[in-house]
Amino acid sequence: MTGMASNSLYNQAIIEEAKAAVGSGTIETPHVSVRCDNPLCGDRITLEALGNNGHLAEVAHRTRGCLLTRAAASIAARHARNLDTAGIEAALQQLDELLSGNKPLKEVWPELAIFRPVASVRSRQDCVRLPLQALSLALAKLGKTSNP
Amino acid sequence: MTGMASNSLYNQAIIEEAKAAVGSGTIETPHVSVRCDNPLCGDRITLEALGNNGHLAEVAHRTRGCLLTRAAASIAARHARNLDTAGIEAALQQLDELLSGNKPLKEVWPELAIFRPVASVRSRQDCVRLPLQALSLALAKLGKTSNP
Amino acid sequence: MSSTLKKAFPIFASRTERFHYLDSAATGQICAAAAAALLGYETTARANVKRGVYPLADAASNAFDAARASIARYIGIDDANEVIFTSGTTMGLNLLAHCLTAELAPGDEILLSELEHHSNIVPWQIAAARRSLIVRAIPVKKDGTLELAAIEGLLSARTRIIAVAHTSNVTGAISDTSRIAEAARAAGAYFVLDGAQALPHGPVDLKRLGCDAFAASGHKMFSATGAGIVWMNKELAHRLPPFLSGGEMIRTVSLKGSTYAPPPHRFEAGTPPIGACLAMGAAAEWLASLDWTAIESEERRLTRRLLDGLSATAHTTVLGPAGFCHRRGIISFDVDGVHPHDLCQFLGDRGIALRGGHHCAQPLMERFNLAATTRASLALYNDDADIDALLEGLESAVRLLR
Amino acid sequence: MSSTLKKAFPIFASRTERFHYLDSAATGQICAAAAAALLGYETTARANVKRGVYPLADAASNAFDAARASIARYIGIDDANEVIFTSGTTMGLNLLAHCLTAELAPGDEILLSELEHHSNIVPWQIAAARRSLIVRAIPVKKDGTLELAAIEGLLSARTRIIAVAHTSNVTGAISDTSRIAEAARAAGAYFVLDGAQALPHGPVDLKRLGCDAFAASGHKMFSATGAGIVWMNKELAHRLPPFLSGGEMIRTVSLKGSTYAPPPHRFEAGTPPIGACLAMGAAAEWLASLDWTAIESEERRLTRRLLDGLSATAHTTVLGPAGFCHRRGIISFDVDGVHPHDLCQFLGDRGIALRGGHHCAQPLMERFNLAATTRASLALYNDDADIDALLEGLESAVRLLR
Ligand SMILES: Cc1ncc(COP(=O)(O)O)c(C=O)c1O
Ligand SMILES: Cc1ncc(COP(=O)(O)O)c(C=O)c1O
Repeated sequence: MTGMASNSLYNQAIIEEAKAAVGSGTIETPHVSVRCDNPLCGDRITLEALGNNGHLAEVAHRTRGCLLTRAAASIAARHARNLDTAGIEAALQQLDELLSGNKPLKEVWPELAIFRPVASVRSRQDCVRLPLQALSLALAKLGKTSNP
Repeated sequence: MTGMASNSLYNQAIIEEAKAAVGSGTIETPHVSVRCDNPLCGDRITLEALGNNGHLAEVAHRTRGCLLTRAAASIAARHARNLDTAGIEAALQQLDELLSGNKPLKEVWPELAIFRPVASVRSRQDCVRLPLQALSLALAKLGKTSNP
Repeated sequence: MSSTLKKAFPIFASRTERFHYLDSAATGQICAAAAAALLGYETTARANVKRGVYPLADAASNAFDAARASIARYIGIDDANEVIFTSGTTMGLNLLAHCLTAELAPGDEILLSELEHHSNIVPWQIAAARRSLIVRAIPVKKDGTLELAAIEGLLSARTRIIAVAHTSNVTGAISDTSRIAEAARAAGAYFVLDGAQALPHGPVDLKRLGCDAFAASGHKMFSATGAGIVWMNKELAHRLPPFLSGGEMIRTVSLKGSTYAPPPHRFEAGTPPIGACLAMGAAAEWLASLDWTAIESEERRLTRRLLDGLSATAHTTVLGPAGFCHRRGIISFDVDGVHPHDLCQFLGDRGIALRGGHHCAQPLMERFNLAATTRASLALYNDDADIDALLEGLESAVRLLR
Repeated sequence: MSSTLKKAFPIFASRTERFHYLDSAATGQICAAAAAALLGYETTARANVKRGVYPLADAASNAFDAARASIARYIGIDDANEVIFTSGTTMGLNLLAHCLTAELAPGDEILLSELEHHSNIVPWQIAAARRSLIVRAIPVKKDGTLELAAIEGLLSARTRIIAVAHTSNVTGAISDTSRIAEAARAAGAYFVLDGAQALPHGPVDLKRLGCDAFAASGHKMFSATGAGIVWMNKELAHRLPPFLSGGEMIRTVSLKGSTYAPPPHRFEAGTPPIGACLAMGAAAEWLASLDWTAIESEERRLTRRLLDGLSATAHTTVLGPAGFCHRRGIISFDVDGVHPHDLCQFLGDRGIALRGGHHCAQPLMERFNLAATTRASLALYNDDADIDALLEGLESAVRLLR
């Protein structure tokens, strides 16, 4: 039933994005640091960030996860600079629409389109969401700190 | 499946025996008194007895129960005088064989044969056993008292 | 109409002998939709839920969540994740008694009623003994309904929980939930509703009923044996500790200690009764599609016929509400001088399925000074032939057995 | 032989696409005998058990007791009334953890192992927290078997319970029950055996295994989801307090207090998962009729093929015993650089059903310093084609995903 669609789950784009691992690493003295777990598999992303007036200035992440999580983390890191709460909300909405099988209203992060096949595999959708949730959490935490 | 056999469950003999209610009543100063409950339905038999050297001398019972329990109580009371542990064991064995659908080896209490149809109705078998168990319990209790 | 409905229940076509099933309060017959969901899952689509990623497992997890959503709709709840799967009402009430009393202090009070099923009594008694709580009970009026005038006197500043049945499984009496909800709110107590006998009679709207927690069984709403649900309001669900523990309800486990998943998973330890859960979802969907105005009026008509017929039968007394507004078609009666089990056996051998006994409600039996009653309980598949058979059979039973 | 056996499992005939089911440790596929018992009861013979007297109810009660007897025979127990029906292993272990610790004093000790399923850890942790007990764990050796040499050092004068799995659901390692039983006897502790992964691999003889209590699930032994069993020795069963409470487990209930029925009923509150219990009885009967010498040797042959094939696959490491004497065909492995869920998804889309994750055994994952593994678990219906498909698929997965 979901066989056909998810056959193409591991398209070249996802694999390459995962291997690119943009933003992988650490920040020496981050303003905030967050950790997100996927209880399904124990996958984990640790994200460190520097902020600037409610926007992200720099992020680095260590991601222990599947290709989907790693690809999403890489995309997220690519778009992190200058991101604010509205920006991550828009990206999350685009992702949720994609994962529900709908055509997103706005293509805020075009690369997210590579996750379209995940729409047919509900059990893996949290893998894709995890890195974006980490960004969202980091921004929320940043809002509560008095960073420059 | 059990329909046919239990159609004849309420044969005239059982109904008449229940209505006969032999031994129904109380004893003023019994040597022993026992109470047996059927948890399935809350039925209860209270049995009082006088003993004589390990035998029953006299019994009286108050039975709140269905026709099966009342008929069995009546038969049990009819055979109670002079009954000892071996006697009640033999009667219980005859009953159990009847209720398993087998032909009893010994017909110690011939009237028990009226319960043959109950062999096909497992849920009601305890109704028939209850009065005999009360007798057995009374005898056991008698054995522990120092009655004349 | 019930003849069309009857076709949706495989058992009736399968019986070649006379079969008048009047024991739906003990267990309903399974509807075709539930049977198909059960069999379909168990024989051709089986995989464990919640953790697998291969297509069969993903599909099973999706079906499991869809069943949750169907049941949520049937009980008027917006967020399907507020529905917790259990193995039945009894398990659900144990869960609630355990988790809700975990927060109470010695001397706190729980208010039940005299008409409760043992499953809504004993778990509270056990919790009360463990935590030194006090259990009180709303008395029952002569007509089988709750004596709600007594409720103010029974409430105290220490009352923390009121737990009562929506519908009595003995007399069919329906509780005045809005008055109880109001009393609970005023007292600052949680209102737990035992919905076992409510769901078979149509969709409910828990928000309107005003309870904080609810338990029910699938097998009584025409689904498979082995599954049920608990609903609690979100705030409670997120706050309360787990009851059963093990696989699927944890976040992390180490030998030093463990942390728990959010609800509903926190309350669903181990492999769930997946087939029966899917069946319950299918039953809820099917039931929700029916015309309940028509079904209710038919149930009332049959109930009236049965009540009238029983009143006209010699030596026979009916328990419970005489009217039709505050009752369901669950009718207990006493035939003077005839033991309920003799009656049930005699009529059972004539194809009429009734239940005799204390119906797991001994305190109510005591209230009415009876050891046992005979009970006929109606469901959406019953018809005039069932009532005729019962009334005719009863006549001969009284003649022969009394 | 497995092709004949395969015919006894409806799912295989129903699948038109490639279907290599290698996730039987999560849930087995249902056998035709169990499916027939389940469906027969639910759709054409349904009545509640234990209290009804009409023929359908009497027949259901008889069938329920017969299922108890079939399971008793399958586990080597003479008295069927020692078998307690539950909703599954998790529920059974919760029951045992609750009831067995009810007797313990603060400071008493419970000995588990590092390889336990969460269901045999968390209930004991919760009970320990409530009653101030101490939980210790037998370490696991590098090959996945228990470090039984450590057991003497872990036992103390306060050890009251030893609870371990018969068979690891991660590595397939079989515990040396006779040594553990001996240690328990010497310490005066009760020996609780988690038999969830034992029963799918043939009948057991609990008397020979030497445990005092045992829990298992029907769905893992090719029966329906929703039922399981607990066995305890008679002395324990008669002494221990109940766990769940409600209907069917009582002797008397009044609002002042209640008394309990003897076992097994004391431990079976509420309407049981009747259909799934009957199915479990049918599965036990069918399983008992098979030639287990042949099935075991086939399982070993396939396990050896799989272990050899995995060892020959690049970047792949197998967990658990290398030999075939102390293991079942449950094989966890790690592919360096490939996430188990990617592997399971990729192979799942090619019709191969595997499980990836921590397998509800996080402490064992920690022991091996892994977040998750990929697991292939064999059952009596697997054959060479399943092994071929897995090994071939794995090759391409490693090529593509790594
Ligand atoms: C009012 C009420 N509560 C609780 C129960 C217990 O339900 P179950 O046996 O399905 O757990 C019943 C079942 O008869 C009931 O009628
Ligand atoms: C060893 C072991 N114990 C306990 C369980 C829990 O069984 P269930 O989920 O059927 O309750 C499992 C299931 O995976 C298991 O493998």
